[in-house]
Amino acid sequence: MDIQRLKPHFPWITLLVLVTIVGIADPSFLKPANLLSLAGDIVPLFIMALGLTFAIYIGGIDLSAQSMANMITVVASVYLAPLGIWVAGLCILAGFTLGTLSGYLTTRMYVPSFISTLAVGGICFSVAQWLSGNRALNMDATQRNETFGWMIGRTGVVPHELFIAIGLLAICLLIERRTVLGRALKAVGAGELAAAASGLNVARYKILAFAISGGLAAVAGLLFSVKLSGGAPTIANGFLLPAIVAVLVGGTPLTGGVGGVLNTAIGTLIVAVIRASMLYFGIAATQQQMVFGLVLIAAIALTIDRSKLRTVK
Amino acid sequence: GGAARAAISDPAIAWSYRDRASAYWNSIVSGGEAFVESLGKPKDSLVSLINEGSSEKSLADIKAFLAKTGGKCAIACDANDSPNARPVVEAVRDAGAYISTIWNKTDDLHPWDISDNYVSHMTWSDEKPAEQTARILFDAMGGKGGVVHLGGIAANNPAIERLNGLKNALKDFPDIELLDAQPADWDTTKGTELMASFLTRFGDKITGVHCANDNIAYGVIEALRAEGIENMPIVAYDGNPEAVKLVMDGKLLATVFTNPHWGGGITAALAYYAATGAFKPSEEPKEHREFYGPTVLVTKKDAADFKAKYLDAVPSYNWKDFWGPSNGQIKYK
Amino acid sequence: MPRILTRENAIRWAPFMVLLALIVLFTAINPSFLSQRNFARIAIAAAPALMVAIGVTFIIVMGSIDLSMEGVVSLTAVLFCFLMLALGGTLASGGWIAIPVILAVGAATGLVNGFIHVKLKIPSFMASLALGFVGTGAAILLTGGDIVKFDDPTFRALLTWRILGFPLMVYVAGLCLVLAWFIQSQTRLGRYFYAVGGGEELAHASGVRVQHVRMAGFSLAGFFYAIAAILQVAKLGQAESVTGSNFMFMSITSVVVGGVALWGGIGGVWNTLVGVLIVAVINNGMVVIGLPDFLQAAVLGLLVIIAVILSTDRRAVAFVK
Amino acid sequence: MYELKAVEKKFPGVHALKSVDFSISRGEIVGLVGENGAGKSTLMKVIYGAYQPDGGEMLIDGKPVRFGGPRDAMERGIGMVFQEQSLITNLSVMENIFLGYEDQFSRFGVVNWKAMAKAARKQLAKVKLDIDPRTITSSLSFAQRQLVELAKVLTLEERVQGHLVVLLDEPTSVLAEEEVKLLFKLVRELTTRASFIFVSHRMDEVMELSDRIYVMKDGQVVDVVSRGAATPEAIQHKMVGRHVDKEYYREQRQKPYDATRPLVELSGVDLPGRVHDISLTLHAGEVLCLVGTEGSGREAILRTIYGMRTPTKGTLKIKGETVSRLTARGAVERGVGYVPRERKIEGIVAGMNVYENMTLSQMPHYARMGWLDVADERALARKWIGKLAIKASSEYADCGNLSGGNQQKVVLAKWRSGGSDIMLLDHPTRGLDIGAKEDVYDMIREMCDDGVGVVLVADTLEEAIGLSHTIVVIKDGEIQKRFDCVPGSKPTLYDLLHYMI
Ligand SMILES: Nc1ncnc2c1ncn2[C@@H]1O[C@H](COP(=O)(O)OP(=O)(O)OP(=O)(O)O)[C@@H](O)[C@H]1O
Ligand SMILES: Nc1ncnc2c1ncn2[C@@H]1O[C@H](COP(=O)(O)OP(=O)(O)OP(=O)(O)O)[C@@H](O)[C@H]1O
Ligand SMILES: [Mg+2]
Ligand SMILES: [Mg+2]
Repeated sequence: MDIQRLKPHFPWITLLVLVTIVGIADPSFLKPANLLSLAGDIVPLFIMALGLTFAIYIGGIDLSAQSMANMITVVASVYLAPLGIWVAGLCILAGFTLGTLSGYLTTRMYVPSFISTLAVGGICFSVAQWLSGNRALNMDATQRNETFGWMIGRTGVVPHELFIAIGLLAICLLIERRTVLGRALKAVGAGELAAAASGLNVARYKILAFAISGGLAAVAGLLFSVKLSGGAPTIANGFLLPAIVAVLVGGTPLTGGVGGVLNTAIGTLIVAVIRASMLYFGIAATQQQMVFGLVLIAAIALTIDRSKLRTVK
Repeated sequence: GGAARAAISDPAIAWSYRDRASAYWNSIVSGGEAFVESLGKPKDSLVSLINEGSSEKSLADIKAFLAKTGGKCAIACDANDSPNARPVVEAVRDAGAYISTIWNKTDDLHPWDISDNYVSHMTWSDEKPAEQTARILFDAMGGKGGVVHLGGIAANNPAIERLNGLKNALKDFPDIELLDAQPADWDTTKGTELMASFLTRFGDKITGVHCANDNIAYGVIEALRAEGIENMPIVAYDGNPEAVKLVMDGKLLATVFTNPHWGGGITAALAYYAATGAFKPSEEPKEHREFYGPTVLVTKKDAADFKAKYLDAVPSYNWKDFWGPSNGQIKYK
Repeated sequence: MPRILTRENAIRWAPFMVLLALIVLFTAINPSFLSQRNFARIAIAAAPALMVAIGVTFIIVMGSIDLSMEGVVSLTAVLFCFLMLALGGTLASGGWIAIPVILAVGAATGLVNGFIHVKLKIPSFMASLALGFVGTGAAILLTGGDIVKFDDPTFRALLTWRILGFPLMVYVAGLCLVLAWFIQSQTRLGRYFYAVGGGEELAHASGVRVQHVRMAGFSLAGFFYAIAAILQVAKLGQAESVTGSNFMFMSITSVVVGGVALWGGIGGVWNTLVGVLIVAVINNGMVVIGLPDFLQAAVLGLLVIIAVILSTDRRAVAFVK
Repeated sequence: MYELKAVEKKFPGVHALKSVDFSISRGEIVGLVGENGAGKSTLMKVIYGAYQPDGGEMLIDGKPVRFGGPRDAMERGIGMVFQEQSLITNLSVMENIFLGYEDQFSRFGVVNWKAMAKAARKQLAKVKLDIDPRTITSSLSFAQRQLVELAKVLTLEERVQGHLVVLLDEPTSVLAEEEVKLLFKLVRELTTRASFIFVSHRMDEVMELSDRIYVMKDGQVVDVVSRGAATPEAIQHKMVGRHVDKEYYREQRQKPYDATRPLVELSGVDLPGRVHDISLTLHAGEVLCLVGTEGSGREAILRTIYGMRTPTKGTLKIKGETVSRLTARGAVERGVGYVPRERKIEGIVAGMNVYENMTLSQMPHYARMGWLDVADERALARKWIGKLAIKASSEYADCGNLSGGNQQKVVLAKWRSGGSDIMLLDHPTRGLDIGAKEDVYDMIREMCDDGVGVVLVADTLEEAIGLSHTIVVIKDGEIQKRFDCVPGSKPTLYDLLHYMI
């Protein structure tokens, strides 16, 4: 067997191995209902990671995603009553617009995305604090159920979030593999100067990548606030690092141009399984963080395809 | 409803909380451990579900625990952010398990509206004790001067209540001015830096400091020490061992103990005994399902006694006396 | 005579000008900002942050990134306190031995980080992030989550003893800055950081042992994180598993604001100093001028962006990511 | 003295070196020629220790050696000047020269910059370059950098006892005539200390300099000829495996252009920097060649037509239409194609495969409402791989792994297949072997026949003269002279040089 040919498959092999290990420790983990529910619970994080994939795919990063989701939970809670279903549009528009702002700062003003998105995240946080009056808000339960109840129900053992996730993944996958936009993003990630010299409007595609990232972070925030039936300026805290980790563990390196959204789906599942494994192996509270770090190192050592990385930075 | 009494034999017990990196949560967990030991189980049979400040992880971990135990479990939980409480208790109900919560839930969520599976909610009314510490502070300031407040994470409920307590006390002290209130995120380093900036802005106008918790107070004390300011009146909140020591040394005027050890134990006990069927929540009065936890004001004069009673040797509690030390039914505004 | 008002000079000095402009701005709104005592306060806030930022500067100059600082600072701070207490609890009683030991521990942690990155070929972003988790995790394991108080007055003289109005720790930080500058500009290792950042493959082809340089860089960064940990303990009189938190984004922001390029090879510790001061001045100034707290995140963001825009030579960079 | 026996090197999917025997003796200058992708660079890198061979052995003075990396090779006196620029541009010249070997100037890791500067001056004197060794490398011209690279390799003289082997991989491709002469003189002088292996695609240079010439084809050494033992034509025949057309530049196929159809008109254009008052017109079917020294502003003019630089003054008309804010996208839409000089950076996207690269500039043609038709793209790629004899395993091959020449063919195919009728070619034949060059020249003529206008910055003056209808000589950013180049009465090298310098 040629190890070279296996390399692109390492991420899902790693996932399978992890699932098997946990399954041996506790076979009840492998029950389909359990696995589906595990997958369903990670969907908001996955959607954020999906968006981040676009930013990372072009070689940037989006650190505003978490603050964006925070802000959106507040926006959704405040405007659900007056706007009804249209609040979804408002949320996505807000995410898209602020993502565009990050993109604009990065491409036109030459502020590295690490900084520009962090700063835009600061703006989101301020807006969230101001709009919420600095307190947790809740949605009217009946109105939430009428408007967005379909997002969080369950059909048989399949959580509806999974349909949303699969739908978004399919759309993103098609964009990545089959559209001019996807090809352009790949070119920008792998060789920005050559893409520019081929007459691509690189700035526009880059801005679009950040906008998509912002838009999907908003969807993540919206889904999350529907799930919790409320919002607060800090409620989505704890999303950012796991989402970045999910993208990277999936095999999309920060240098861009390699990997993609399918990798992120696998990466998110790997993160979910590692997290659940703490419970299944009964790791003591004081050791969990350390074990998480160590397992992460092992997982990424297994998943990344080094042949695609010219230098490891 | 009127279904047969629950009877999960030997349910698994979990505590879901924020992090291991704080004295407060350690104390909560120690209470939980004391409780499981009272059942004759080893300490580590209490499962820790640590959410690291992430509501998303909180919910996911609880669901994973429900799945792992097949719903045969009792959970004690702080949902991290109040909106997160509803999906958590609903998930627990759907799995047929039992849960008691503390601190964070929205005002429209009540155990009796969910089912017996949502056993109880305990919180601490911080407004009154924070007002008391403020009064102690103002008295020490001689009833005049300027005070600054260093708060918790702005949107957190306790942070809001503790600031409100200060504001209530201010009404009776017309000569005291609240110079500014800013969040220090429960954090020592933020506390020092914020205090230093306050010193520049207000200088000698600051004659008293009101802190939202002990950790912030540690930072404030260090910021003042750097300036050679020794006798600033400061009050704090939480009653952590280090803070009690500072009270005894006179560096802190007062702190408020919420007995997290008891809270940690009793919350787990409530969920556990409801799960085993030892009592039926819906048969209990409302003040047994939503109630305030105990608060103990610690000042210099009672600090030594307090330390002897609560810290040097942790008192052993009767974990079936669910409501003994509690403080009445939760009132909403 | 060489011209002073060139474009290059304007850009080189832009971060410094931004710093001055901020000082002028805050002073105009609240004159008490411009006082020796406030500068001392800013300096105290900036001293540990500067050490972290210097550490990560070496890494960024190499074109890599290090996110392990929070974990490493927490771990070394906790170990430092434990060691001090075990050695008698005072500097005089032999506790001083803890200082070199902890610096060595910091360097060793960094070396492990570098080793994982280089030998397992894991991008530094991931390797260091994961190692940061391990560091914080180890600190939690050691302390059980409790605070470790360490209050030896001799040691705390770093905070309480003032010379010319500034506490001793500010001078210590200054000395470490000079050390960092010396390493950066006068030693072979320092120049190798620039060589690797300017063209890793070319450096390799010239016979530079790039892997060793990388590992040495991470080790040096760990060493500076340990200094930061010691200063942080001096500042707070305690250590816990969250002692290092907030350093990650703050230090990297400072480094970039100061004019160090994230893609490597450009800038150095003087830029970092200016960047750290800019961030410290903004944080202090926003409170001093009484900005409402809900606006602070946005204003910090906007000022940082403006600082970066002003200090970027848009003609010299083809693109940024 | 230095010998390779039956050396093998395989890359995934490519057998790059097949049982290569090679030897060089003291003071010898060995030429190495072959088509693009014949294995020259790979062979050099094996000698230099950058690649480890998969088989065979390496002998120095009859003793087998193994190099773990370039450093081992350097310690045995082997140094290399790379095909691509290999100085680190953010370091000073002296740091570059002594990179990796600072020990001699340092104590306890601390560098004595004065001593290093002094030593660096000595090295620079060897290559007759008079610059401050503290200069940051990025501010040097390409030719200066090449000399610094040579100076860097020559530090081996002091460092290593005994004889040196210096590898020169296409050192002349960025040098002007004068500089090439200087380089050759240096090389000959140095044969007392060193042997040289010299790679170039300019046959005349190889013939002039080398004592022996190794001819490679498809990873094998197909012949070794001694000085004067073969004609260039014969060698080229062996390299390419067929006869090379005598009419190299295809002058017989040069037809008059259509003066009634101006495609590009620049009038009075100023650019930021030195370029000033440029006026010229490109017609359909015309090859317009910009001639000048390095840094005279030729590239800037190409980039202006391509929308990557904006004039501060003057007007630019494309196909009769005045365009004020031209972008690269806009230029492509108006039918402009651009083959940049730095093909590895701007020409191809490494990490993308052949078809993705070929359609990059013309995705809208292969897409409906934003959806790509991949089957179409692949068909196009297969067609052009065949047409230009691109050496790639399939249309799925990663362009980053093609040899430089084949990468260039992909870039040309990208524009040609997109139907561009204004082609801007910056050094299109740099680094290409003769066969490939012929292909390019054929292509240029075909394009002209189809009414395409070509602006060319040529690799050599001969090429410029041979190919062009019109030559515009530029010096210091200003147009000096315009020549008409009707076949039979073309200007001479001397005519051009007169206005260039
Ligand atoms: N790592 C690799 N992966 C795949 N193919 C490779 C690799 N390295 C070299 N090759 C192939 O090996 C062959 C020899 O390449 P090499 O660069 O040595 O040719 P060359 O003679 O230097 O060509 P040129 O004249 O263009 O410089 C080429 O076909 C090239 O594509
Ligand atoms: N480490 C590597 N991994 C993959 N491919 C490589 C590697 N090193 C070299 N190659 C490939 O080997 C071949 C030879 O590389 P080289 O740099 O010598 O190009 P070249 O053929 O000499 O270029 P030119 O046509 O410009 O002369 C190229 O195809 C290059 O992409
Ligand atoms: Mg080559
Ligand atoms: Mg070549």
